[in-house]
Amino acid sequence: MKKLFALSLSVLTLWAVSLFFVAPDDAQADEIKIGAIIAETGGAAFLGIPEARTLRMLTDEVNARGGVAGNTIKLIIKDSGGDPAKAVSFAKQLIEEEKVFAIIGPSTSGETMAIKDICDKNKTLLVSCASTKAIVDPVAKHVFKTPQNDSLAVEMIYLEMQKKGISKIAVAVGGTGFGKMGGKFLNEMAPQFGITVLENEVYDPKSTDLSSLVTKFMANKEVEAVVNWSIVPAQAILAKNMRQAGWDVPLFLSHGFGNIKYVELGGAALEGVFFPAGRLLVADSLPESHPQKAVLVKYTTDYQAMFNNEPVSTFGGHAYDAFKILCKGIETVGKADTAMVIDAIENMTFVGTGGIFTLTPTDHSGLKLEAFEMLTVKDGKFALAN
Amino acid sequence: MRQYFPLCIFLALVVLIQLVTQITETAFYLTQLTMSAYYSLLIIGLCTIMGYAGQISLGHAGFFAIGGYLSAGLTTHNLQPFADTGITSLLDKAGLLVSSKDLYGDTLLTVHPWIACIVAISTAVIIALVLGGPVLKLKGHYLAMATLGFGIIIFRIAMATPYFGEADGLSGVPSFTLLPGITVSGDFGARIINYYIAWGTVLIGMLLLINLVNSRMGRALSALHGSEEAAQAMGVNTARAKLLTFVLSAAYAALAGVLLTHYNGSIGPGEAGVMKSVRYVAIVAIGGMAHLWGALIIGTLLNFMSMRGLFGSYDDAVFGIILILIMLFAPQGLLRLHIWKHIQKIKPKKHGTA
Amino acid sequence: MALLEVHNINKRFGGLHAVNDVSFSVSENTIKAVIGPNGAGKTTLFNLISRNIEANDGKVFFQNKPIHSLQPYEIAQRGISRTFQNIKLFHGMSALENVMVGCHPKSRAGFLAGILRLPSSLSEEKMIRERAYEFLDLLGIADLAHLEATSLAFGQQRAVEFARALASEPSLLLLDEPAAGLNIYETAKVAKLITKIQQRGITILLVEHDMSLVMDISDEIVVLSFGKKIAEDHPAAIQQNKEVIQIYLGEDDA
Amino acid sequence: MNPDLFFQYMLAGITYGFLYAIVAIGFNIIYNTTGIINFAQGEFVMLGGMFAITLNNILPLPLAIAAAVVITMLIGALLEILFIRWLDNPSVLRMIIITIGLSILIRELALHFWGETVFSLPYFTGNELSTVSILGAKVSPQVLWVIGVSIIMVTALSLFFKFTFTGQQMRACAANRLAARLCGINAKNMVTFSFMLSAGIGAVAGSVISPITYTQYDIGPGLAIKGFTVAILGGLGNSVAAVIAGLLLGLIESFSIIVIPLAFQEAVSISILLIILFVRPHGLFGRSDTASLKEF
Repeated sequence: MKKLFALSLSVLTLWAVSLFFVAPDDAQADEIKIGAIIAETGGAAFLGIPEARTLRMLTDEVNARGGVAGNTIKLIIKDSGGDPAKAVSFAKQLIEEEKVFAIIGPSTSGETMAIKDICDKNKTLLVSCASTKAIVDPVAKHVFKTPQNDSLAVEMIYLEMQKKGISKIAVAVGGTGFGKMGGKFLNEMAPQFGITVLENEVYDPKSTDLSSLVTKFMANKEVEAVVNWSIVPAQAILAKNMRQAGWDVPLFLSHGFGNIKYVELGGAALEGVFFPAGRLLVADSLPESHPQKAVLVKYTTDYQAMFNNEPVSTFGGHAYDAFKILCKGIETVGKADTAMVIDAIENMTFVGTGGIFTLTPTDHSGLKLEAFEMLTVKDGKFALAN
Repeated sequence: MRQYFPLCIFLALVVLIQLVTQITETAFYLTQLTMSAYYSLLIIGLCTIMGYAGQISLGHAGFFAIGGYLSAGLTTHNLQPFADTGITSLLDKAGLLVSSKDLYGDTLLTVHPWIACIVAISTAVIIALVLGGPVLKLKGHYLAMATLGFGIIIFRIAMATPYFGEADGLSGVPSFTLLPGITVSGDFGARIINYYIAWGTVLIGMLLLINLVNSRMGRALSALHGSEEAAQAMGVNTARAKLLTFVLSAAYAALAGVLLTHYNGSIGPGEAGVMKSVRYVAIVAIGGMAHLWGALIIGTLLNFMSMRGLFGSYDDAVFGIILILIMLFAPQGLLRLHIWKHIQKIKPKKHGTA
Repeated sequence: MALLEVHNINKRFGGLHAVNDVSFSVSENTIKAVIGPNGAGKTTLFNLISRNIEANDGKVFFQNKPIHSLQPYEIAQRGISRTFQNIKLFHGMSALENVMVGCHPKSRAGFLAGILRLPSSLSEEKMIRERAYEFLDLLGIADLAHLEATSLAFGQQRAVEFARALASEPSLLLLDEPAAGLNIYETAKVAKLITKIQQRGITILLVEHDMSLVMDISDEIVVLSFGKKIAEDHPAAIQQNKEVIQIYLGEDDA
Repeated sequence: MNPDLFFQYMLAGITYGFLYAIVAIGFNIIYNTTGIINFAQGEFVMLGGMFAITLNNILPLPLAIAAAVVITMLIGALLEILFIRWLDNPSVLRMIIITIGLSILIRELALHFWGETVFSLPYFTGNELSTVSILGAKVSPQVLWVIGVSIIMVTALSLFFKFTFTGQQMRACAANRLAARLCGINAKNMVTFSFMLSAGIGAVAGSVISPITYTQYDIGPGLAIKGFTVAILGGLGNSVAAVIAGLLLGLIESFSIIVIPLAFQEAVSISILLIILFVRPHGLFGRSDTASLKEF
């Protein structure tokens, strides 16, 4: 027992000593460190992977051009796997050890909320790629987000329904933070638009079949349209199951449907669905005069050139906007001074992939209803609905 | 007193590491060391039920989550809107609620962390008692699956209940003042004290478990692990011994959940996930099953590396590989690899297999 | 007054009537043996008494109290200890620790006392250790105390199991084939040992194949065949019993 | 409830029921020859689907599926040879941990090989919109494929175990490993073979179901837990009972949505597992005394 313990102890000591040989290297004078906490693995990897790719691509691009305000950017990506405990650990690590200027991400709302206070208390900029409104409401001085507010997307959908004369709907949401917030807004805002939500159901983010849910909705003959609010791949399944059951009421999806791969999966079943989204997905069909056109086309082209024709998604777009807003802030100020950069960002108008951001001290999200277009799927491609 | 000697060395090491980080200005390591300490608390509890009593539990993350989620839920949900309703005002008068201001100036009325902590741990204990009866009658695969199923149910409840924040989990969990001046909190300023709170808790936990395994009941546990039939024939109430150990380990897990949640300020459904439970079992296996020190050391080591992100995107894969390699080549645990066999020959001691 | 009384006990495994309406009793401070050909239901009978398996019906009284609905550990606490046909030592524990477990029914320290290391539990622990050494000494294997029990030689394991069973200081000791797998010399030693145990005031019920051992030491013998009791008598009488001879030698030779 | 809806729920339940049953049969085949529950069983289904999808880029669909099944079978054999065959009388706990480790490893390899993307095979007949009407309920023709293939597979397996020499040898191993070995059956090869067989039927299921459920690197564990529930429900080792139990679970899940929110669906089936384990660990159709004779 004694010897065994001595051995264990020496292993432990060895390890304890080894800790101090891997202390992080100091930042160079003309280097700005930007941390990113991204779910490159785990259940939220479908968000994290395009985000991480975009960030790596942009960092290389910026550094090749000589950096931001004369500083090269050092990007440190930490894979949280979508786990809030890890996000907390990494946020502390990035803030204290790496002394990063800002943190981009995390990909999910839960993780962002877990580190919101940590970043704000320690005066480190956080630009989140998660969408929940609680991130910027109440406003924390150091916390911003790039995805559009869920309530705006709900508004878009309800306006479209009014146009079509739809008033009785069924709501299905994916069981993630995104789905939860969507469901909340859909139910809260419905009366303002004269719409009644007849059915509510939450499905598992890893669902593989929703035909029993469809059957349940179908049983209610009054339902005129279905809203499927989700961000996970499973959302294509609902469309498929509806059409297979021979039910052809209009189907509305959320702005979380921003990935052409989902269209490939759902195939013909997704033809004619409606969903609000930023213009990234329909960059080609925008008129030349549109202010976002140049940004969108460049991001799309660069991304596809870099990653083997992998289609862009709005998720990567959120990371693009986050990164660019930070860069623009630093460039405006000319140096990486947190207070001054925040000041710059709070007075910034920025043309990004998600829309035209007008950030103010009270609005740390900056997107309005105009950021959205109502899109549809036509011949397996995204297209403007109207 | 001989069995306390390692404990003293360990205490010295804990202090030493803190001092070294102080001198080398690398105090930030303490953050992850503190987190690892809480995971280790769960792991030594699991080691007792798994290694000594021989009952596998693939659901311990569930108990951790019960502790963490309940204390987070009770201390974050604002009761202010219900301040005038009967139960709430009654609780308030009894001094069980605390009023505070959040970062943005809103008034919050929440359950006192101590009360929340007691509720959380009692709930875990009660669930363990109720569940333990029928579950611990099972053996082998059946036991593994039943405990796994329990873990999944807790995960599902966390994912589907608005009170527990569904997929987002709960954030904004306040700090937990254990005693005046001793507060569990993730603030950078409170790091050293939190490091000692965490490791102090682990050391006390360890002390109690060392006592247990060296006692009459501990011997009964090893005996029922060896042969349940023979243990019963020797007058050991095996069902009771298993149940009590199971409950004890659940209490350890729940306590770890409570403290880590207050330390992190948040908890997500991932803490209840199957992968977490598997990871804890893996660590106990790597440590050598019936080997509290092995579990503690391996637990601290691997969790520390994982929490620092050393494994990058291969976090789960690393655990998978270690798990397989250990089970194939060193089922007795890493610290009992072949090179150390001769040491064991000189003075044989306990070792566990299932 | 009989120490142990078995009344009309039955056990069926599917279609097999393993123990069929068996009744007998064991008087205090005697050695009683249960014999019978393979598959006669001897070990099943043992397991029914120690409650390792559930009887279909029938009653068992120990010291005039019913014990047929108790848990196995309660049986042990009442003062019935046993050994197993295929030795069941606790692996991963030393010989000493195995015997210390045997002291379980005669000690009290509970879960909390153990965790908190209460003084009472410490003194009890010391007592347990001393007692365990005594029993190892009695069996002449004190020098093996710290070796892992399951790594010992077969005969030594048997001795450890004996010591473990004795450590609970039972009033009744059930020995399931104590001489199985032993050579003539070892068997003789076992016979001596059993007599020695009886002299300490412990009643013994044993199942055994080895006829010479049984005839030498038993006060009374029960004979089972196909689950039924066919005779119960003194060894000398059993040796003359026609039915018993028939069973052992086969129908044709009768 | 009107009959149309009833049949709609029923067909959804039956489709899933067969999928669960096939996973459960995979468990049973390996359990019978080895006494091991292979926690990586769900990964075979994932691998089957993934390989079929990848190969479908260069091969026509039937060939791609056939090749995927063969590859998955080889992987099954390889796993057994590398990680299980040479272990000398391993404990149950050790086997549980090894197969859990394998499941993690396969999943992580799949993640790094195929990425996190969701894939799907094309519909065997028609497309996403095609429906057939059965008893007033409308379903995708793929549902018929799943049901048909499952029935064929179950029938083929029972014929295999009954009439082929290898099948009989495997049954002999299941009844008594030691005795089978004494009769000259190479038990080790039978174990390898059972892994192949189990991987093979998993892969077939993974391919047929892919158009309906999609295939992603992490679908394995969810299926495994359902499959295990079904295997226990029917009585571990009993494949015919597994089919009945599978259909039962599928139907319970499908109809449960009427009363219980969908979000709790998995909690419902796990609760069934726990109740069965507590009340009838030998399963609905097993006999308690034969179950207690098996090694756990």
